[in-house]
Amino acid sequence: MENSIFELQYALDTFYFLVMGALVMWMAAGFAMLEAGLVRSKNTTEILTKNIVLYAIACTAYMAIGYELMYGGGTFLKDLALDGASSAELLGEAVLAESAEAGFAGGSVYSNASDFFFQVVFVATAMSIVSGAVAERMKLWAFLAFAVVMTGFIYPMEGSWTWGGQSVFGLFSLGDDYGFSDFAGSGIVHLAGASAALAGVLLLGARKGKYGPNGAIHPIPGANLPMATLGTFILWLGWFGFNGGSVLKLGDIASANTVAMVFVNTNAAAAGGLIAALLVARILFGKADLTMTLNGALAGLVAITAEPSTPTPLVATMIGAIGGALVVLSVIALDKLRIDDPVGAISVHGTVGIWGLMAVPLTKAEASFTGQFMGLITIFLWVFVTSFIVWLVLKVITGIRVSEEDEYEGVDLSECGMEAYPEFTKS
Amino acid sequence: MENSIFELQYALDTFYFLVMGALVMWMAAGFAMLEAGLVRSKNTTEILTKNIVLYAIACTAYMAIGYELMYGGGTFLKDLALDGASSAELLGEAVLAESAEAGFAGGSVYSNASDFFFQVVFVATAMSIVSGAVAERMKLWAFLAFAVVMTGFIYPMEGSWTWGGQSVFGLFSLGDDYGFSDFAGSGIVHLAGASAALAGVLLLGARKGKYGPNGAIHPIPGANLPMATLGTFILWLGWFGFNGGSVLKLGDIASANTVAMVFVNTNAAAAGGLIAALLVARILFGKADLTMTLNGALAGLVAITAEPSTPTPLVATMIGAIGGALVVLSVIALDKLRIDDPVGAISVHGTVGIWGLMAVPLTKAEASFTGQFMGLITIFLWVFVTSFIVWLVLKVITGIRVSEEDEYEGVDLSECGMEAYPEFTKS
Amino acid sequence: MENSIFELQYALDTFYFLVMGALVMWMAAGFAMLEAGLVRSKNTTEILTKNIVLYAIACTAYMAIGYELMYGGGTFLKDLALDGASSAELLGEAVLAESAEAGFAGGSVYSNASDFFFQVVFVATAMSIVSGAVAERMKLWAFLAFAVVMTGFIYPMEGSWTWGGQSVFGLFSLGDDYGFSDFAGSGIVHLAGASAALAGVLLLGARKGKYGPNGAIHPIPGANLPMATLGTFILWLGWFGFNGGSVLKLGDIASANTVAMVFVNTNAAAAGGLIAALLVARILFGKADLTMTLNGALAGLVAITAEPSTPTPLVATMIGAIGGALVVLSVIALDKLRIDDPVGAISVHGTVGIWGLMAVPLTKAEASFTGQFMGLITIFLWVFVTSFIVWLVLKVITGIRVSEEDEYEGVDLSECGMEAYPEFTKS
Amino acid sequence: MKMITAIIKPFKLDDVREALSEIGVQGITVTEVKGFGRQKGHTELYRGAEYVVDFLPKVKIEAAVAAELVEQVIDAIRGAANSGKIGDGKIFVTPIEQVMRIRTGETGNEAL
Amino acid sequence: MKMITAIIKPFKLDDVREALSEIGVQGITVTEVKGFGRQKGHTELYRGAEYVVDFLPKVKIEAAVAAELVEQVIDAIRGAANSGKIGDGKIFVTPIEQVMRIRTGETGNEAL
Amino acid sequence: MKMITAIIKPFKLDDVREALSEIGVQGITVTEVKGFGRQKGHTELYRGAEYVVDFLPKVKIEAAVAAELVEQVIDAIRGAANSGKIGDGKIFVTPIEQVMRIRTGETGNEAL
Ligand SMILES: Nc1ncnc2c1ncn2[C@@H]1O[C@H](COP(=O)(O)OP(=O)(O)O)[C@@H](O)[C@H]1O
Ligand SMILES: Nc1ncnc2c1ncn2[C@@H]1O[C@H](COP(=O)(O)OP(=O)(O)O)[C@@H](O)[C@H]1O
Ligand SMILES: Nc1ncnc2c1ncn2[C@@H]1O[C@H](COP(=O)(O)OP(=O)(O)O)[C@@H](O)[C@H]1O
Repeated sequence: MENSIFELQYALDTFYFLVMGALVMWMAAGFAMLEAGLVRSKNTTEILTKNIVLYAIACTAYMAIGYELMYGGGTFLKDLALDGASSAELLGEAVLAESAEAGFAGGSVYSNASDFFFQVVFVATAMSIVSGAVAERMKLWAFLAFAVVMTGFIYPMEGSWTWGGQSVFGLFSLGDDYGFSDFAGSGIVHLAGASAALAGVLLLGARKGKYGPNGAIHPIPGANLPMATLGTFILWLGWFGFNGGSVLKLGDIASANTVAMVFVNTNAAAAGGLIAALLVARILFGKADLTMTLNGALAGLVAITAEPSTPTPLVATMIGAIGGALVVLSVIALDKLRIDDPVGAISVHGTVGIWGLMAVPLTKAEASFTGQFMGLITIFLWVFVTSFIVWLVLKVITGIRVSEEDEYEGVDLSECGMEAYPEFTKS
Repeated sequence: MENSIFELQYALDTFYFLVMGALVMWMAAGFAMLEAGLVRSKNTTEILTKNIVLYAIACTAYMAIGYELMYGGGTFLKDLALDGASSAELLGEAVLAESAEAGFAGGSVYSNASDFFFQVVFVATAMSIVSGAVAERMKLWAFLAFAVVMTGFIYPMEGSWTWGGQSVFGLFSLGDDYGFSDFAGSGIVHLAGASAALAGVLLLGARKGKYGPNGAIHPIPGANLPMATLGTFILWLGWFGFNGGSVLKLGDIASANTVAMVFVNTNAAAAGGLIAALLVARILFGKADLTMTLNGALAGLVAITAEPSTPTPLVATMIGAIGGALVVLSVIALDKLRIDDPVGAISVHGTVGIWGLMAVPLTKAEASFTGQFMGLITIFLWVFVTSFIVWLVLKVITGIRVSEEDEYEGVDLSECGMEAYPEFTKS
Repeated sequence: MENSIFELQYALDTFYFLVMGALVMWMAAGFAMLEAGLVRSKNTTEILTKNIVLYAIACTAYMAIGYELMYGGGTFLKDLALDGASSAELLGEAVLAESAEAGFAGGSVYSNASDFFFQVVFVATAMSIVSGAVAERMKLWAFLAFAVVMTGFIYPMEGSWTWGGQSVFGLFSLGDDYGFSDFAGSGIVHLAGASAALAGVLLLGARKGKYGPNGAIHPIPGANLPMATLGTFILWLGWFGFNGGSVLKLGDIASANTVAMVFVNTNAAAAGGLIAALLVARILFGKADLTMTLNGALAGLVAITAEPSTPTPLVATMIGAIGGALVVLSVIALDKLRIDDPVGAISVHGTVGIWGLMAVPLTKAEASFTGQFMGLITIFLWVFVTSFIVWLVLKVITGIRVSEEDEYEGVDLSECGMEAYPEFTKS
Repeated sequence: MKMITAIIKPFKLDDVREALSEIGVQGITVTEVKGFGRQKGHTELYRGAEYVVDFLPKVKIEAAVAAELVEQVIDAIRGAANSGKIGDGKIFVTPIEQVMRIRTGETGNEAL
Repeated sequence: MKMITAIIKPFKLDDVREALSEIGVQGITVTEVKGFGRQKGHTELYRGAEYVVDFLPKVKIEAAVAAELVEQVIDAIRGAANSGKIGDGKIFVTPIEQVMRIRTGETGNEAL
Repeated sequence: MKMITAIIKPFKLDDVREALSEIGVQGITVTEVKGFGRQKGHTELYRGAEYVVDFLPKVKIEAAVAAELVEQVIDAIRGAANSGKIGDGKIFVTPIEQVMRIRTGETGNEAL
């Protein structure tokens, strides 16, 4: 009967992982809608194509090699089906032995396949961050080629040093030596995505017409704000899976309570970020800026992601609010620096990802500012440098930017040959 | 080992609450899409802003004070993390003691944080109802100010008298004295939202051009029906959480079966409401009216919300169908009365909310028509009167209505300075 | 205490079923968005109306009679509430007896109501397939009449022969005699929907202007690709419920692990299908075709649906990839044959549904090509012939096609009297 | 015959159409346009950066009318479209040499 | 040179364009417009309240052509756009005083 | 007074508007149009079937100006809109017989 209890715990924890993973998968739709809403309509088909194809590429590359690099599970997940056991019965025995050792309230025991499912949707998230920043001017196929390297190699490597527990090229261990702590990936996922995006944007340059002489900045409004808002709601919902699933275990009182707290704090931080961005934009610009407000909610979510389990709801709200305020300032600052990021991805995931990491020691005794800093610098350097090289190679070989004329006509025609809203007359 | 079973039950019930809560949170997106689809495009950015900001306000105000008023959990949820225990261990002990007392098949025992999460998304729902009814003419910041009072005070007060079990100003107890019964909130959430909306609409007046002389009614078609349809599907999905989670317990046979029945009946009522509205509109107008059909589905959902666990699926379908028929008539009637509600929120949530409450005694022996009536009148009076006062104060201090010229130009420009679909030419 | 364990297992399995069912319900929104994005804007209101009304009809007809035909549960589900028991207590006893007999790791025991909920959303899926194929020219009310027969009779009959285990008119048994195996319904749901669609399309003819003289094909681009992409993401998410729920049990190690594998394989196949379609379209057309890419993802999902539990992730990716390649070729071929299917439903669900069924023996020893073929031919013949008759009867009685003039003006006006995007000027 | 072209504020469209109907103008053609003129656009901020929306939404009305009706038509349009505020728009009169009703082939004033 | 302006039903656009190409008209400019005329709009109901959709979708075609081609162009448009049903539209001929091709600066008939 | 109508490439709109402002043209009206001309459209594939997108997005600018300004306006437009590539567009000059500012009732050159 004890075994039945372990079986139920395994089933419950596996199910929890799958449901949380499905929510994270849904974030892919959120990024697609957010980005499609914030670009011009002549570049919409391409951003949609990028977003859905990168999700497929992430799933395939991570299955082929990424998961092996990060956690070691064999290429192509060859032993996933029964966690390496030769029959369902032996799988059961192995699991029960593991459970007995871990103890009911101990480390989590769940299906390896559910772990892969949960991990793989994270990879896609990291990559989705990039697509928005390079929107409206990058070649489709160069982007997709980058996606293969990012999801199959760059991300898994830094993932192996953090969640994977490996040492960084045998030099040092972020976890053991520095106590680096990143609950659900403010750094590992979000800063990583933003670093790759930054490298791409620097090599790519700004969209034509975005910056004029004498520091003039010409806004390029997004074509469809309802879509951008829908995308934000989707991301908000998906984030419950992102953070909630990162507790990794549900099946005892302490774990279940932690998962619930993570839900509450994730929601509180998003709300705080949204309100702060709304107010800061109101003060700076004298009006309610919907796009900043949306960015603020996402900033709140990114900020809390590094540690959603230890703050009180009030503190979570404040961590989110600081993220929301930061994102407004960061968007303005990047524009001043002429770093053109159509959707604000570098600010939301990069700037605020850093804030999220550095905020961990405020509520978690085990974490230190030095350790957090070591982690963020490692992630940033690795992802930025390798991405820069890959983008550069692509630039040399195939080019990464569409021609000026194609940019005027819209990349939908040049890259996809298909308009997102093709109708001229309605009848 | 018995403790392990209680732990699993706690984990399962907490998880169930969180998943249901996430579905209800998703309803916020549903309201945003529904309302954005049913207004004119010149007022779309503002309605999106209202919807996403009100969600953040609801989460923050309810955390700060609302939950304390309604259920008493301390301001800012200060003791939420460990349900007031001083360590995870003591939390575990306290929970196990509680479970032992309740018994396996007894009252539900789950994480307090999950309860807050589930409750807070209800608050947002109530407030979302308001935004649609006052659309296209209300000042953004006045609306947001109202949202703070509604979610921090007005709703929590009536919530405390119903689900919170408190007596109404020490005068009488809806539950103990009248057996008032409102399973998931046809009255407590939906009628409440509609009452606040009605107060606002009465003070605000109709949109310019909606009503002409001699009783003429000039329709103002919504700009984007796919979005309105998406919103309805989102709400339908979210409602499984709304009603399904209101069973409050999943972890034994009787509870699990009840949750399943609630899903079936919720779905059946929505289907019934949809079909009835489709047919009634067909008979009255001679055509299939999509917007009425969407309202019909929502009406079915509102109608069954007061008691989704006792009817058979056939009866649930019929309760929903009556709601669907009612909503069509109510929309027409309100238009005759020149009460201008762009999305039909007062009809869907108010008129049909009343029907839902009054239908409870039909399938639930413990409920009485008198008791239900007492409840609905208490909710309506409280919310309507307090809302009216708050709207009035806002009207006097800041004004609640935009200028006629701003209304012609669209509130997107005057209130948000940003068009939802800003493009003139595609290139 | 053993009973408590059974109770928890029942609760967990019921909950799992409900969550998976909710995901499948969400697919109805996916079909609505996909189809609304792929038609012209003048036909958008009607396709939305069809999609949401057919969902309601499916729920009602299947409740009234379909479930009884397929699994025998009484018309109108009259005994659903307590699984036929006369009290909650007796229900509990009956369930525990059933569980004891099945054993902890044996057949699944869950709430009958959750089973109905899961089954009913499948019916709607089958019907949704039809609406896309007949879009832009079919009369609304004829379509709805067909939906009643399809969901109340045609689908339940073939469902009874397959998942219901009944013999085909007393002639032979697909399961017992042929070992026909269709895990989640590549044939039973998808091919069935496609067969009904094909019958409709043949009787209906192509849209005006789609085919010219001398084999000319005039593309009619979909009006809103972001919506079509959103629809695809929704379907992808919902499919985790579709396939994941079809394991039917979660509550022991082997089952939970299978559910997790099904999630992984479902995702892998979709990714494979997407990439294959992208590449095949690139090779054939020289460009990235977003609509084909979307179809490819869905094709991958349909392909793996017949057996997502036995392949390794690599094999699942390949099964999906073949589906994705097939769908591109099938779309082209159907166009050559002048079978006009605006959204590619017949290719995605029919052609690839067949591939899915025939691929089962590749990874599942118990299945045979003959058996699979018998199943598919039975399903196809039954659904195609009965559907053809029903469409024909409708054609004779009421007509199924709108007038040429209405088709030019758009069916939104003639069938619904309401434009999806009615605005002329924004102000 | 003359073509009367008027650029007006969008929300005046219905009034103008009614005013024209009343004096017997049986057909008009309407186009959604953007206008740039004395009425200044507004300065907006998008994510912190300023931009000027110079082009304001306007509606263009075209009515071909018999030469003798011109003054009456101008008066009707002006009466309905005038709000006294800047940006109310313009009326242009241009010559038409020939008109034909596609359906019947009628020409001249009968074709209007 | 003359400007031929035709208001036609949207679904006739391709036919008209082809007819014009056939007689050698090398360029046209097309605008989406709404028309109000003898062809009555339909009465719709939105949520139970009636409204008249007076303005029907039309397409405006403008082709600048040499004066001598005018009759031929009119015939071509009429031939392609005429369905014999009310609302088929109108053709207007107006004078052009000058034309220039922006790219080359050519003027007169060469610029067309 | 003359009406100057120019069909240009959409992305030249801002340049043209500025060029016109500089020479004192105070008002213009802009319409989104589709053009068919020497500049060939592109052939696209939709789900494997070919189709030709003949109509390219263009912008139509209309400016009513005093007769004496015509040449200057033409030059300004040409200067700003000319990219030397096919499809740069056309400029048409047509007569206006009368102008009125709706707000004030002014007519003639004052009304521009
Ligand atoms: N010279 C012109 N040529 C063409 N259109 C003009 C001209 N001047 C003004 N317009 C149109 O008339 C509209 C109103 O003009 P504006 O100068 O703003 O105000 P007002 O009509 O009160 O003088 C402009 O938005 C523009 O569409
Ligand atoms: N006098 C007019 N001036 C400008 N446009 C007109 C005029 N009369 C008709 N039109 C345009 O022509 C279209 C068709 O005209 P209508 O009177 O409906 O039918 P018909 O062309 O058969 O006489 C109208 O919708 C309108 O766009
Ligand atoms: N004869 C014409 N009448 C009206 N518009 C024309 C005519 N010729 C060209 N246009 C417009 O001018 C645009 C550019 O013309 P096109 O022949 O493509 O190139 P170019 O201006 O370089 O000669 C066309 O897209 C069309 O809108």
